[in-house]
Amino acid sequence: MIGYVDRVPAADVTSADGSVSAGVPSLDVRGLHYSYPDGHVALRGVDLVVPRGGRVALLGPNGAGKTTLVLHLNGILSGGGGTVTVGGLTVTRDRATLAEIRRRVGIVFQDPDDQLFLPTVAEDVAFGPANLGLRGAELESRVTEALDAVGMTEHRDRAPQHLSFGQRRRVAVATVLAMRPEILVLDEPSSNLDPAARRELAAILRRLPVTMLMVTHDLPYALELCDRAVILDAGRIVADGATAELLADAELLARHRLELPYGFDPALAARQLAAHQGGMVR
Amino acid sequence: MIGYVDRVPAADVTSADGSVSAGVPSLDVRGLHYSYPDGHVALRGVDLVVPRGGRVALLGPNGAGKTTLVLHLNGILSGGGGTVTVGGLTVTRDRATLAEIRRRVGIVFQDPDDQLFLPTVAEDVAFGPANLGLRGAELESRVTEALDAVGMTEHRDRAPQHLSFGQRRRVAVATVLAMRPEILVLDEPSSNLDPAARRELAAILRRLPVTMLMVTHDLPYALELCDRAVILDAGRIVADGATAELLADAELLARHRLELPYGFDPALAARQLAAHQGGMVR
Amino acid sequence: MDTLAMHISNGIINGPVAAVFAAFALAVLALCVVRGRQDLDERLAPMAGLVAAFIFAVQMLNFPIFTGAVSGHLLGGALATMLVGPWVGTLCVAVVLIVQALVFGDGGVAMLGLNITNMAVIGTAVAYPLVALLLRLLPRTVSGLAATAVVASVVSVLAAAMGFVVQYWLGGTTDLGSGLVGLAGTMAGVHLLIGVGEGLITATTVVTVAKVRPDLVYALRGRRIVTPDTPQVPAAGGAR
Amino acid sequence: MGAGHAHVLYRDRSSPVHRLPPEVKITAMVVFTVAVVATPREAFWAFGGHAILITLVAALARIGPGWLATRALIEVPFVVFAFALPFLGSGDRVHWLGLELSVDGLYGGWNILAKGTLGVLASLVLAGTTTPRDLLLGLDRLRCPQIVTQIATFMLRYLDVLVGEARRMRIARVSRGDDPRFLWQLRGFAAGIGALFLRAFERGERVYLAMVARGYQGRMPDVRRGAGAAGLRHWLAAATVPLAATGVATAAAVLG
Ligand SMILES: Nc1ncnc2c1ncn2[C@@H]1O[C@H](COP(=O)(O)OP(=O)(O)OP(=O)(O)O)[C@@H](O)[C@H]1O
Ligand SMILES: Nc1ncnc2c1ncn2[C@@H]1O[C@H](COP(=O)(O)OP(=O)(O)OP(=O)(O)O)[C@@H](O)[C@H]1O
Ligand SMILES: [Mg+2]
Ligand SMILES: [Mg+2]
Repeated sequence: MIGYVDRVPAADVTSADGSVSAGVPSLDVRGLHYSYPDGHVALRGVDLVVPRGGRVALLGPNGAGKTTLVLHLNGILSGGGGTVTVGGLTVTRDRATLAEIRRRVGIVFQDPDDQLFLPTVAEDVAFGPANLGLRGAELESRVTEALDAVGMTEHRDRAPQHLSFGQRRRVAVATVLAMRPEILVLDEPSSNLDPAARRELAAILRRLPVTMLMVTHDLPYALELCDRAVILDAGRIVADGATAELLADAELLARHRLELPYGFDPALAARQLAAHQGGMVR
Repeated sequence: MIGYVDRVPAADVTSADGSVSAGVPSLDVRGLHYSYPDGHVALRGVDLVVPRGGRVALLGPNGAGKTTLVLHLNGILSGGGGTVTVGGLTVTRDRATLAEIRRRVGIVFQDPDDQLFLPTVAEDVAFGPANLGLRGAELESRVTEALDAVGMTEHRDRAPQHLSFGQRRRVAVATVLAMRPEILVLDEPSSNLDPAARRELAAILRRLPVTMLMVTHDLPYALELCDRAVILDAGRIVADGATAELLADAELLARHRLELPYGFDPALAARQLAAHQGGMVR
Repeated sequence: MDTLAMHISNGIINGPVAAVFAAFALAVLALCVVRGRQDLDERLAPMAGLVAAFIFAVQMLNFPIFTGAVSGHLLGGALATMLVGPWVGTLCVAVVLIVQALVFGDGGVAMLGLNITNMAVIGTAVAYPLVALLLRLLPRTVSGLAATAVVASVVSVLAAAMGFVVQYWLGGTTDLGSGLVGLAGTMAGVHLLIGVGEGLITATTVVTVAKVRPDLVYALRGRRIVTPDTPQVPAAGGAR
Repeated sequence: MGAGHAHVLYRDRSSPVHRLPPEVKITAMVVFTVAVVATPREAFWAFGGHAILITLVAALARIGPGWLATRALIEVPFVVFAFALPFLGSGDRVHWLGLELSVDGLYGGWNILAKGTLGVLASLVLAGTTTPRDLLLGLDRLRCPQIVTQIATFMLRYLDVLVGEARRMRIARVSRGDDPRFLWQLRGFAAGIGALFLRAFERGERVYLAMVARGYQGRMPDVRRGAGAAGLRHWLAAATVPLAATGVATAAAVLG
């Protein structure tokens, strides 16, 4: 399990820089537009506010613009109009601001090959915390913890590009967990994971005291982990509400190419979820 | 829908080359071993026979060796010991045999970025059939059909690397459908697809008169599409049987890091499946 | 100044000499095509393409040597030889030159024979025997491999530069008289530096590949290289 | 490494020059360049003739002079050499503005400047009107050995892979708090290059194997099957320019 317990609560960390008051949302996206260089319009005015500690599922069909939105949250993409504010800091081209924003926002990319680039798994997981200034035993324990959390400890000295796809996905998750970001953004974290790993990841994520935005096509997974969901389609937010309510609206879902999977029983899910939450120390 | 209807049944096509009798299995894997160049052992003696027209789900945890096995089925990997026979033809280093085997076996790779390489979607889909000798209107109709099947017709002139991940996955599936292989091997075809696309793909696959081997971590999807399933773990086949039976054995599943997803009701699934099959023209 | 020798443009060397070298280059390439076909299996085909792309890309990106007063670019002969062998290696460098001449006008089309002779033929022909010899003499370790790469690069770059001097002596359109000696001296000096830069790139690239995928290094076919069990890199990748 | 620079030179227009089959254009370009190189350097007027030919073709291809001029900057190192020659050359000297210049060197400098520029312009017109893939198709139709076109095909494709992998590595680093001013600060320039090479190779290998899985056997399928291959009409149309240039060169040689 990832050791967030020994950590100062997120709110305090941010207020330490003086510029942020308690009520400031973690993520504040306003009127975001973006077109790719080839002219393809991906975002057409996205507004999204996620309060501190909020857990939001970002749903939507293929090509809706979910990944494009995610890449704006730490300034990898920008310049198309609109603003992104992270805990009071607005994403700009300024290096210092960007560095601070990237320290706060941890993104697990949809494609693990976008995440991993160092010769060994352990080095790759250490890269982020080392950039935050950690060294020695502290760094080592972060790496070990994160690899433990995703069950990849035994592969720590292997080359990431020589792992199976699902193993790479797990390491990709570990690289971000090791940074203990305040805001965790996950782009389809469960795809290509085996069922047990999927459940283990859910357990880890549920326990982390962070603001979370999770892109997924796995609606039950969204229901399990996020109390709120938004639907993005054709570059616009078209629905925003409690996950259970959105998922109960079959017509809304169908309009946006979403549907509950075959064999899924919402009543059973609700019972299982209640059992989970009952048994959980929050 | 992909136009397999106008096609000679697979069995006849193969018997045309004279060497194959009706009872020969589509896929016959015996004692397959493989270690990667870095010394990592991935397969430790795999035996698997799939009869003509069989539909088998290949299940197993991350790193079990599923992708490695798939890459042996058309001779992309080889040389580690054991044999692979495809419709009576044994995979060797001989170019002509390999070419024939690759004509028969179509593989959808786990990572769409490995599959797509041409400047436009349409060219990429046309690549396989063009290698089979198709030209002109016939080639064109294959491409159109395959793109229709995955709902990517409107993107036919775009560059694959400028598509979203899920869109690339769909094009990757189309590139293989367009070749109309006798044996279709899919490595996690449903990952990163939106729920509607996932269902549409299932409908297409169910209708194709081919031998099919599908790697997946989505157990309900396996149940929906394959009557038989095998579990691969640590490079060995550890279970082989009717999908419904394997999935009912919670203890077996748990031993190999498999489990039914949250909210999944097998009884409901069975009812839905029966409804499907009742309404289906085979 | 440095690139001038390496991509000879139209008009520097006279027509007849260019024609003779064109014929020579064509003959060598034909031999390489015949011999290369045997080498070009499923492993080598993508490697050859990547080596060509890599040389092409790195040539676009001139690297500074020392203070940046001099800048040069990779010629690629030694790299290509070590990774894909002499025959395919020559073809790779030649393909880069042909595409540059046709598509970018970099190096005159009429001078292609001269350019191919210097960079593709001399570059690899000098490097290969040297590589074979050094790999036999030096210890079979990563440092042995790296040293081989550096030496082969420096020597092959110098040889290619001298190829230009000889060509200029044979058919330079302007008679430099005794200035030719000066030209030779300048060329040697500049290319010694370029060779060192090229050697570093070649060594790191070949060593990186040899550590992770020794099966891909042509020069190591049939040899084993002793690698430490874990790659020696700082534990914290981010430490700067 | 500019992203996708393998394609930056192509000017997507519709013109008679664009529509010419690539094998015809390549041949015309090579013959033209050889004619230019064969022209005696003392015949100044002849280079004017060649320049007019190139200008006409560029105009027909709707390629602007500004674009040609910018792209021709690749020639700069040779220009430096050309301007050095009057000082380096031996033999007779002339005095000009207090400088002592070699006559042979002056001619030599002019020679390189004129022939080099014309050669670059001819290449640029070819590259501006023909996509890299068509160029390869043209080479293939000109009976270039398959192994050469195969390496060239992969080279162009892998340039994209290299650029793509470099981009992925950059995103991976910056989003985890690294602050690279330069792509290669990782562990020095060369180490980054080694890692990039290996990464691009392994991706390239998987791409190649996936191609093989779809029936690739060393040659891209010529989907157009002859359609678009050159006919006599094309050869005749394209021959006008190199023939005119050859005529100019011959006249220059004969007239001295
Ligand atoms: N690099 C790019 N260049 C041009 N267009 C792009 C690029 N990347 C994505 N697009 C286009 O922008 C739109 C949004 O893409 P995005 O990747 O954000 O979708 P997504 O919601 O993440 O989809 P998926 O569920 O398939 O991952 C799509 O129509 C896509 O085709
Ligand atoms: N290129 C490679 N080099 C070395 N080892 C590899 C390579 N690819 C895979 N392996 C190893 O071989 C084993 C089997 O990998 P494989 O990709 O076949 O797994 P998989 O069952 O497909 O897993 P997943 O569900 O995660 O895709 C794993 O332990 C993996 O680490
Ligand atoms: Mg996406
Ligand atoms: Mg796999």
